[in-house]
Amino acid sequence: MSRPILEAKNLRVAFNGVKAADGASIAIHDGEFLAIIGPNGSGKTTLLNICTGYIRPISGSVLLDGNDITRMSPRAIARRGVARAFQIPQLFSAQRVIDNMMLALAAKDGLWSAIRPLETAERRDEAKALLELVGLDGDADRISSTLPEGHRKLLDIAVALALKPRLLLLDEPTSGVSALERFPLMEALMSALRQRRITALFVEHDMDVVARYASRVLVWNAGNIMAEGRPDEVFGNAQVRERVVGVA
Amino acid sequence: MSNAIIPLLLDSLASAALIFFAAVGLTLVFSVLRVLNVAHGSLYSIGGYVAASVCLFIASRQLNPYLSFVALLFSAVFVAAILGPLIERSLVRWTYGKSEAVQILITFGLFLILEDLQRLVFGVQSLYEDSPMRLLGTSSIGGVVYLNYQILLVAMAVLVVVGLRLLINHTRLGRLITAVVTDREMAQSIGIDTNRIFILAFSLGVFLAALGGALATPTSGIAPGLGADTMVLAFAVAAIGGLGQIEGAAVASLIVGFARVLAIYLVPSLDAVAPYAAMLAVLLIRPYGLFGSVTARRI
Amino acid sequence: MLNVDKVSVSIEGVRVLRKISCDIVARKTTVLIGRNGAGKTTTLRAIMGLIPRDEGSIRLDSDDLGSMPAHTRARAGIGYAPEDRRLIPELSVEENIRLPALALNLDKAEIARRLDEIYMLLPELHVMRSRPAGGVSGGQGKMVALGRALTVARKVLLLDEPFQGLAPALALEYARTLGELRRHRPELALLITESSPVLLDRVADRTLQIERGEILVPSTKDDKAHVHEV
Amino acid sequence: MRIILAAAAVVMLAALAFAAPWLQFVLTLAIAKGFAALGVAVLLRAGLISIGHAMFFAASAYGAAFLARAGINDLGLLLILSVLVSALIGAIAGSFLVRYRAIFFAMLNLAVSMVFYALCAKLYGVTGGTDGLPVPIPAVFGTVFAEPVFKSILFYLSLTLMVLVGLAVHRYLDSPLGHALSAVHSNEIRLEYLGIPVWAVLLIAYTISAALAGLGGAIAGFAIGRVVPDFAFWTASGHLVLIAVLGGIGGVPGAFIGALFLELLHSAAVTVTDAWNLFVGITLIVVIMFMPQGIYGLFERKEAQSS
Repeated sequence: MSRPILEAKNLRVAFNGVKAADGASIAIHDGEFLAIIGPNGSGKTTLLNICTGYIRPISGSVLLDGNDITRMSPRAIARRGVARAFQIPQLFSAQRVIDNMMLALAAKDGLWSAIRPLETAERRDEAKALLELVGLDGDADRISSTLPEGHRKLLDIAVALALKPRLLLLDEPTSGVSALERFPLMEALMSALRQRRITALFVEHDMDVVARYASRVLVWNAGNIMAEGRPDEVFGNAQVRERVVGVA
Repeated sequence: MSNAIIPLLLDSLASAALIFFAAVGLTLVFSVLRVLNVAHGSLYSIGGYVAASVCLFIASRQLNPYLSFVALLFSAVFVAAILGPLIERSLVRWTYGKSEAVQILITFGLFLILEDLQRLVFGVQSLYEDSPMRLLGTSSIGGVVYLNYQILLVAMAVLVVVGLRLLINHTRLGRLITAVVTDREMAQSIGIDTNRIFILAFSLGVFLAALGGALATPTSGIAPGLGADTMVLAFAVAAIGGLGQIEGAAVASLIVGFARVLAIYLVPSLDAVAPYAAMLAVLLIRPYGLFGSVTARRI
Repeated sequence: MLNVDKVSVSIEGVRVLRKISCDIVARKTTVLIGRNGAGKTTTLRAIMGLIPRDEGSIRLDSDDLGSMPAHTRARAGIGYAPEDRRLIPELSVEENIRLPALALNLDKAEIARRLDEIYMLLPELHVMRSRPAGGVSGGQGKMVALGRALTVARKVLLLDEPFQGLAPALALEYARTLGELRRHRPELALLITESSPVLLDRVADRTLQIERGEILVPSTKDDKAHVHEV
Repeated sequence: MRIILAAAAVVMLAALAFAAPWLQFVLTLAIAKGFAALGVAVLLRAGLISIGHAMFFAASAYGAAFLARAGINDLGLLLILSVLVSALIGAIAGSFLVRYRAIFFAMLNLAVSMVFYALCAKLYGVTGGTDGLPVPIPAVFGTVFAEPVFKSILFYLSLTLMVLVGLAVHRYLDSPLGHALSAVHSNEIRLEYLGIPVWAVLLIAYTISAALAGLGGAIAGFAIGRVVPDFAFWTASGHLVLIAVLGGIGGVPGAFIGALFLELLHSAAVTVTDAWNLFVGITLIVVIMFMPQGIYGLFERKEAQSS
């Protein structure tokens, strides 16, 4: 297997006495689509927070391409090619949808390049293309706070893609997206990832999505890895079925 | 040595008590209503004007001078009973849930209005009536003479801190206030009449401000411009203590009072700088004040 | 019992509810199903008076709730557990549950009676009653919020996405509790919102579907089909 | 359409001052305050409300007074240097103030400005105490004019600067940097995750806003001929915020419209009533409650309807 892009080693984190990570290590390899599943409150979002520098672990380290990024800011990590989409969409809610996209594109170009207007023809086209990918091209000129929850989620993902990352972290990409739109969204996302050679890690609750799209699954429970492997292996695990997937 | 220190301490305490009265209402109103009332200083000075006017009236009619103590208290009650509900319902209520900029501007507009109204009603002369202070006379500790009125101020301040804490922690009203402070919408949906709580809390804030102004008049008199000066001082104290923190305001008052008196003793020209310098120093180290805290945003 | 008639609501100029009408009936558990952003939470908030309506009326029995301020809902006997719990972290679990009783100025005996009832339904709350509410986990917090809503709910109980964010095991537990509640308080009218109807199969007496701010009137067959699809 | 309107307004101002020279002083002062209010409005875009910008206004005027005393007496040079002084103070103060938000930002700006105010008022030997310092009439390209002529030159220079600086600020606000500034108000977390340093975005904005306030202060100092500590008092800062909001923070012209409106109204009202602030307070409250876009918003709305 190739060298991991991102590696988190021996992480320890606790909140209010609840252990979100207890000495576990994870690694994401080039070209993977790694799913992290696990019961609520088991610390999956915290894991993403640590990998992006939003919070610091008590101990342990995070490596990007072998370089230590544990104490870096989200900004510095973002500039190194790691983008993130959030569980609760993080948008510029007072701005138009297209402005959200163009600002992300401008951030990638470097804000200081010139005192040129934000909106240039090529930037607008590029933004439109990405919006089309997630099916929001019709909403380009709407104020983003007026989008329904599911669409805000899609915009959040499109903004992360606009950064042209090497590694994309997705926090429950399909939550808030209707059952009907879920699979088309995932198809579009997967083709974008493949086309742009983006490696991705995603936290997900919808087991159908995980089973269909993940190249590898990691089950996170009480701050530790409970199981790991291909989707069919993991879902075959009795313990996982009982504790995480839930037997109906 | 002690000859220098004891008066310094006493002066600091008395100064702190007056500063505390200026700030405690501001911080209380902020904690319940989440509105920083820029007109708070004007309510302080209105309390002062009303109290001074009544005390002057008592003196001019040669009524029982001890009535002026009652007058101090009732001026504050009077101002709070009229202006509290009026201002909360007509202006402050409109700003709930709006941005800080809007809240600051609306109350700044109120400040401009109240300052001019004061000039129209009470004129531009300063008022001074110190009979309550003279009545209590002086005492001496170890040869140091001090005003009994200063002790009264300190006692009143302590009474207010303890009283507010008891109110909030040990009464039904206090529990309801806590609920409103934590989460307005939740408070409403479990049956709390939040509007009533807001009026009560705002009026209590006005009362404390007006009481501060009333208690201060016998020591320093009152003149136009006091509202603006008090406002920044109250800001400084509330910020040092942590906005919304009552005990914080008390501790901050002590710090500012001490800093001020120390400046008067050492570098008299810098006494006006002291409170703000203290505020800057504290906020640079602890941005949310000594007792304040901020919760991280969940993402 | 609770009648919502042609209610429309806008948030920041955007219509979120369009003339929705529904009846929440005593002795029945009504489930309001719809995807995120369809207007489920807004419906509950409109019933609670937490959000202004553009038009329409909301009545409890014969009282018009629409003209009354939000806090009167609790006195009328409507309990509400919001999706995000909203407890007071520095107060204990029990104090949080008692809070509505204080707001309604109930007498001591009545408070004790209601507390007993809640502890019987939710024994785990009794175990952690003296812990600060800020220290309980998300799932436990949902139970506390349910308990607090029950202190109020004499007639109607509104639960906003009770299963959202619960691990499957805990969700099953919560569903069992709702079953218990139905047995002990048969007269109660329950309105539950949910986006994934899997767990509600066993508690729902009737389902309403909400889509883009409108309540659809599905045939029984469609309704079932939707339930089983997911 | 909007450009024609703005050009017409500028020409009208120039003509007005020409036809009624007694208005020149009022208009110069209005433009000066307009610059300072524009500085406040820039920060308001990021949701930051500064109740301390009068400090930069005052600092620049004091700077001009000190520089004049030190022997520099060229108008252009004095303007440039005093604006640089306030920009420098802004960069220094800003470097720690931009860490704070909301009410804390407002209060810290207030605290800094009040320390400045108290020092100006108390350090009699340096600042002349409450009497302040004179700002003498400087030379313009080597020529010292009589006072009325100088005041006219100052007015037309201010008017020109209003157009030029206004355009530059407009350009800045429309650039990615300007959009990032508004985005700070919406969602800082997302900005950080885009790799954009929020502190740098804010520090640039803060320095620009201090320089704008400084430009206004220098002009006001020359127009009045004196600088006093009250330039920096917190109520003066409050008035700057008031002007910014009154005019409407949506666009550059708003600040100047707000300042002109208020100054003209002031000079009209003082002849009738003493209770000027009472009137301003009520106006402010009415504008905020019923015209949240400010006066400038009225123009924008009209345009939206006509197009």
